[in-house]
Amino acid sequence: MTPDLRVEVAGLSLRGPVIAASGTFGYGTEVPLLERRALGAMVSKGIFLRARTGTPPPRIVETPGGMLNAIGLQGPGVDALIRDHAPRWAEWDFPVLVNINGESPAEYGELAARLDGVPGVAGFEINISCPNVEQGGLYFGNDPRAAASVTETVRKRTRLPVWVKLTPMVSDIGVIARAVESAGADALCAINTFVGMSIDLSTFSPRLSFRTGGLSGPAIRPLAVHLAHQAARAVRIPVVGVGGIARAEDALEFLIAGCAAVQVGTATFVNPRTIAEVNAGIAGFLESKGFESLSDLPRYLPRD
Amino acid sequence: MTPDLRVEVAGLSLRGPVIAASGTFGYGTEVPLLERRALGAMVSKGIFLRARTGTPPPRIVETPGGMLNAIGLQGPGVDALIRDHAPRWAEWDFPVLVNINGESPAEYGELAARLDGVPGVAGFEINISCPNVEQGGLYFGNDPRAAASVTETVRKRTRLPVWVKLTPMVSDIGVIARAVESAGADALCAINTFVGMSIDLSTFSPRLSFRTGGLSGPAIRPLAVHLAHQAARAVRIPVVGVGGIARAEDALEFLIAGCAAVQVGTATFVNPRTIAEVNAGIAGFLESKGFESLSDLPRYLPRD
Amino acid sequence: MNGGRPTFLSEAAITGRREVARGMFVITMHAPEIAGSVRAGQFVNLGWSPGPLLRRPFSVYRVDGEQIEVVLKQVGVGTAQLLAMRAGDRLSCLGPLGHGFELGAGPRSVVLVSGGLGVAPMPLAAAQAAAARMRVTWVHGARSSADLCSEWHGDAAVWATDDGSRGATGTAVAAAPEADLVLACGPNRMLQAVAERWPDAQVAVETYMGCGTGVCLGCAVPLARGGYDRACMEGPVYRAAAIDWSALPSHLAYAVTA
Amino acid sequence: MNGGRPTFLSEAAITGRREVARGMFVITMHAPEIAGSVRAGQFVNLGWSPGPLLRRPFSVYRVDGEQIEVVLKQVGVGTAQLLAMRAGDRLSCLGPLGHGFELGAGPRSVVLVSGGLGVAPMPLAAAQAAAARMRVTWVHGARSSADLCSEWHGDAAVWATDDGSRGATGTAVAAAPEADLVLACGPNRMLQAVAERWPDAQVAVETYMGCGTGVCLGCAVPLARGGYDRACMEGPVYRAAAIDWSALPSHLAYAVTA
Ligand SMILES: Cc1cc2nc3c(=O)[nH]c(=O)nc-3n(C[C@H](O)[C@H](O)[C@H](O)COP(=O)(O)OP(=O)(O)OC[C@H]3O[C@@H](n4cnc5c(N)ncnc54)[C@H](O)[C@@H]3O)c2cc1C
Ligand SMILES: Cc1cc2nc3c(=O)[nH]c(=O)nc-3n(C[C@H](O)[C@H](O)[C@H](O)COP(=O)(O)OP(=O)(O)OC[C@H]3O[C@@H](n4cnc5c(N)ncnc54)[C@H](O)[C@@H]3O)c2cc1C
Ligand SMILES: Cc1cc2nc3c(=O)[nH]c(=O)nc-3n(C[C@H](O)[C@H](O)[C@H](O)COP(=O)(O)O)c2cc1C
Ligand SMILES: Cc1cc2nc3c(=O)[nH]c(=O)nc-3n(C[C@H](O)[C@H](O)[C@H](O)COP(=O)(O)O)c2cc1C
Ligand code: FES
Ligand code: FES
Repeated sequence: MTPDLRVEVAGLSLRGPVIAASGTFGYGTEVPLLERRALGAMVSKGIFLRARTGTPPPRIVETPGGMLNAIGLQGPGVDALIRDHAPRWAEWDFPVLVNINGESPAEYGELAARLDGVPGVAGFEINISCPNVEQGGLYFGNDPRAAASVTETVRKRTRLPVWVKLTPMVSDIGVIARAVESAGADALCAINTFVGMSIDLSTFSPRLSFRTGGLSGPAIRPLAVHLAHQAARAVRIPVVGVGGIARAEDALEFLIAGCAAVQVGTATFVNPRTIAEVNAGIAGFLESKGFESLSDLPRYLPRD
Repeated sequence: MTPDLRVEVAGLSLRGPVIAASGTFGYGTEVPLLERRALGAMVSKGIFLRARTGTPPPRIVETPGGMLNAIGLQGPGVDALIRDHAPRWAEWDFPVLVNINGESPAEYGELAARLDGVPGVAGFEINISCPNVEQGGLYFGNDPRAAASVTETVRKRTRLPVWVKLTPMVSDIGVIARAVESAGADALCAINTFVGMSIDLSTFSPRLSFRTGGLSGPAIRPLAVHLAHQAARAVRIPVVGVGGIARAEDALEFLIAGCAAVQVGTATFVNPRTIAEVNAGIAGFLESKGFESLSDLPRYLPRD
Repeated sequence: MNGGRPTFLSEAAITGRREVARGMFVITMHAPEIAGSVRAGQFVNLGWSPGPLLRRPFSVYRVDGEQIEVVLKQVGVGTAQLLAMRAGDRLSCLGPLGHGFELGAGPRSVVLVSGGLGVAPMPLAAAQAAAARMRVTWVHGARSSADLCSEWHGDAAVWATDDGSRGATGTAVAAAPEADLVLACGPNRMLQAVAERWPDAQVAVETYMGCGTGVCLGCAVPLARGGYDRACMEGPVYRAAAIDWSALPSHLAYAVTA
Repeated sequence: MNGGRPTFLSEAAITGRREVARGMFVITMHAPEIAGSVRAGQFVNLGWSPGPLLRRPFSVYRVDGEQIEVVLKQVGVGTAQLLAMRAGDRLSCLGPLGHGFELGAGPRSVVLVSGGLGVAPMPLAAAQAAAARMRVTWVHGARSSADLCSEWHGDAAVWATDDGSRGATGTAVAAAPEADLVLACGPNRMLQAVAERWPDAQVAVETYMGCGTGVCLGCAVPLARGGYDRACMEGPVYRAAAIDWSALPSHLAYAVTA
């Protein structure tokens, strides 16, 4: 018997625990060979209120077991999203969350308000790895107060589920996790990319035009498992694990470490069928161990 | 003509910029096939005042492009170090720094005092990635005040060069870098390992007996280059780059990004000749570009 | 889905290899679906294990029954590994990707201008233009005679070398005759010269790529009208004048002379 | 330097492969310096590119002129890649590493007890014991007849299988006769049984390894007297009673039955 992979994450019922990560699936319409029925949910490419051009090339660099990206949140802005993409999402049989971004808490709030009630939008993932322009460009995600303030502002403007995506560049992720939990987050996603740099020996300067980029891919997996686990230990709301998942075994590490679900990003670039394969592999693992459902999976989650 | 690779790092004259990283060379006596003449300097395995047994196995796990280790700073304690190892170092033609560790600033200070003046000990590298037992186990390296306090205490007990090895698990490495610079550090090393975790699917628990371990190897290189660069931008004292160096090209990334020298760790496990090859490769690169010495290498170091 | 056209993912066995210029090799692999549907200028994204994380994009050079061919030189780790493979080894082959050259119905003559590895899409372009009953002029340049691709296709050939060791001394662009349609591929510097001479030429550019399938936005091509689009979806073939050449970084691998 | 004995790092070409039990293969490679100096129970640390980051340790199975042999099964990515290689492919081979078996001058008879892949150091042990003019009894166990290594060396052989399909039903330890000297290798559970029957037996253990050369302290072996030492330097061969078996994690790969 096929094990039951359904999972409830903060008000959203997912048919499986594997979610497409923001920025690695576009708006869900372009991935070739995608088996949509394997998707538990999808998080859209990060969006701002207004359209953004993005950063000049080069935007990506391969690194050992990973890649750096500096796309600069290129995107059409919220109006085009509502017009061009949400209507298609409304027809799909899995929830689509919108990854929202801003330069001030008010901008995040405004975005949520604009998208609240739009058919096809099932919830929000707040990307707090953005610089807070009002506070001199410090990242929201590094500062428990700023992170909580963004969360609270969004929370007030929508009834849809609000997930907060944490940055890994902190000394204690538990502090931020608890701050956004108290501010009303329904779930956490851990983690976004790590900041990295790569130098071009022929120009004696960074390879990326933006100089730094976010590191993703298998290289960061052990760090992501640790951080997702630390976040899960710190809070009562569900945690969605993200970072370097390419195989079912990788996803199972996050699930055992206390995550309710997982997201797959970079691996989709390499193998467009990754999500379907991870999903099937999780089912196969549960079956081989005699578990009837994902909820039977033993978790390693000593509480803080 | 062979380019001049000599470099002065905070009072120590090194014949080349490539240094053996702490914990990956033991006490310098055991690496097979080692060409010692390629070593700019060596940092000994981390030492505490008293002997330590270390953590039970498993202590290491391979990960994509990297490895996790939790050795637990196994070591013989300072007396055995002075008796068994320092006399041999005194005969070598390159400086050996001792990586010092403690559970309180006083312990670090005591260690430095015991080792100050011992022939063979050329300087100290303070490992601040240790839990501060007096402060409820928070890491010294995450807290600018604790990091400064350790540095200051050590500074007062020795006239030898004091290098401080930074942890990457902070939201702004520049803050810690400036704090330890003000507290009297002669140089910084960036960075130590990142905390990670790996789950064993057959036991549903962490693979490492210590549960978490430090991630090292090529996987972390882009993160280490970024952090070393950030540290170098924040201070006036030299920064030694560490993390994922396996080839001359990797070392050159750190040097161009503003480092005065580099350390090689994990790569030695894979190829015991790495340091000699990196050193020769740097010389070859400088020569191919027509530079007569390492100091001619263009640096990418916009000041903060 | 790739703008509505089908994309295939298959394990393609390597079936052969031949050297076509100094250090430049054609690798043949068995990929029947792609062979049956690829258009000149489209590319495949190749992956293998153990190997680098990301796939490597290569133009389809030629189609031969159920085989497709790619041409490459060793420029980095990925190409070194590809060139170390032997017949029977398998590559994961994703494609055809991107928009190829538009031959249209109007033009009666076409000139294919390539520099160095920029020859990559040209044999297939020559075959498809010939099938559309155009007169094909093959123009190919390289640093020196030994670097010229020894294979050519079409009704006439023009050669150019930097050192004059074969054909015209100078660039392929300078040596090329006029025609109804110009298709070009090569180093960006060369393509910029194409853009100056023939704003309406179709050029195949290269960029770093993350996915090759339109989702990562890593392959940004700066457009003359402002903004970026994706080399892997809207490209890699563009109208020469549509590109903001000053903002497009130079990639080295395609070019023997870059 | 490895406790004073020389260590070599060389590119060893694979020269052959043969199957010696179900899924168990011997790989032969050309490594003359190691062939000339290795002692039974020592190991080599193999690396290759592209491949995993860390080297993989393997006991030297046999020496044949300038060739050394290792025996393995596919248990993970590294062993899968090794088994996919072909004659002519090159491995980076570091060794000989660790301390091997001590045959000494006293003993007149030796019994070599192995379970599953624990057979790995035994052919070389048999050859070196024979050269020391000992009488060699080969005792080898596995799950089932098809899993027994088909090659054996010595004056007499004893077989044991869990299912009784060949030789004694039960473990190799139970089936082994007495002798002056006992050398054993296999899953930790088996070695623990060896320690109970023969505290003075020499056993070859396995641990995860980072470097294989004594510098990382990753290969900690818990000792009965407290503390840890290094499988790659002081080991991998120990007096059976010297190990704190309850604290030594079980590694699976060596054991068909573990
Ligand atoms: C649409 C397209 C078609 C191409 N067709 C061909 C072809 O037919 N023949 C051919 O030889 N080359 C072609 N290239 C370039 C080819 O993809 C690169 O040379 C190759 O990826 C280099 O890989 P590497 O691992 O050897 O080099 P490395 O430098 O080790 O690669 C590191 C990273 O940089 C990327 N990269 C390096 N050089 C280039 C480059 N010039 N362009 C794009 N990405 C690069 C790699 O894909 C990889 O992600 C094409 C590129 C594109 C975008
Ligand atoms: C001294 C010594 C001698 C050995 N001799 C042999 C031999 O002759 N034949 C043989 O088949 N195997 C031998 N092994 C075990 C062999 O090294 C592992 O089976 C092999 O490393 C597994 O690699 P993998 O990539 O296939 O497995 P993976 O599980 O993918 O490896 C992941 C990591 O775990 C390590 N690892 C996995 N399993 C083991 C294990 N059982 N022991 C130690 N490390 C492990 C790997 O080295 C690697 O670092 C020996 C081990 C040691 C320590
Ligand atoms: C090209 C690219 C673009 C991304 N864009 C976004 C984004 O817009 N918003 C966001 O929150 N995360 C973004 N991410 C981060 C991913 O969603 C994910 O957190 C990260 O890549 C780690 O997962 P992975 O290793 O599976 O890719 C992006 C990642 C990549 C590689
Ligand atoms: C097995 C192992 C042991 C280490 N022990 C120490 C130590 O005792 N003290 C210390 O400051 N760093 C220690 N490190 C960290 C390294 O010195 C280095 O900072 C880190 O591994 C990153 O460099 P690499 O990627 O080149 O290994 C250790 C690293 C490894 C892999
Ligand atoms: S390569 Fe990813 S969008 Fe083009
Ligand atoms: S494997 Fe590194 S010390 Fe033994």
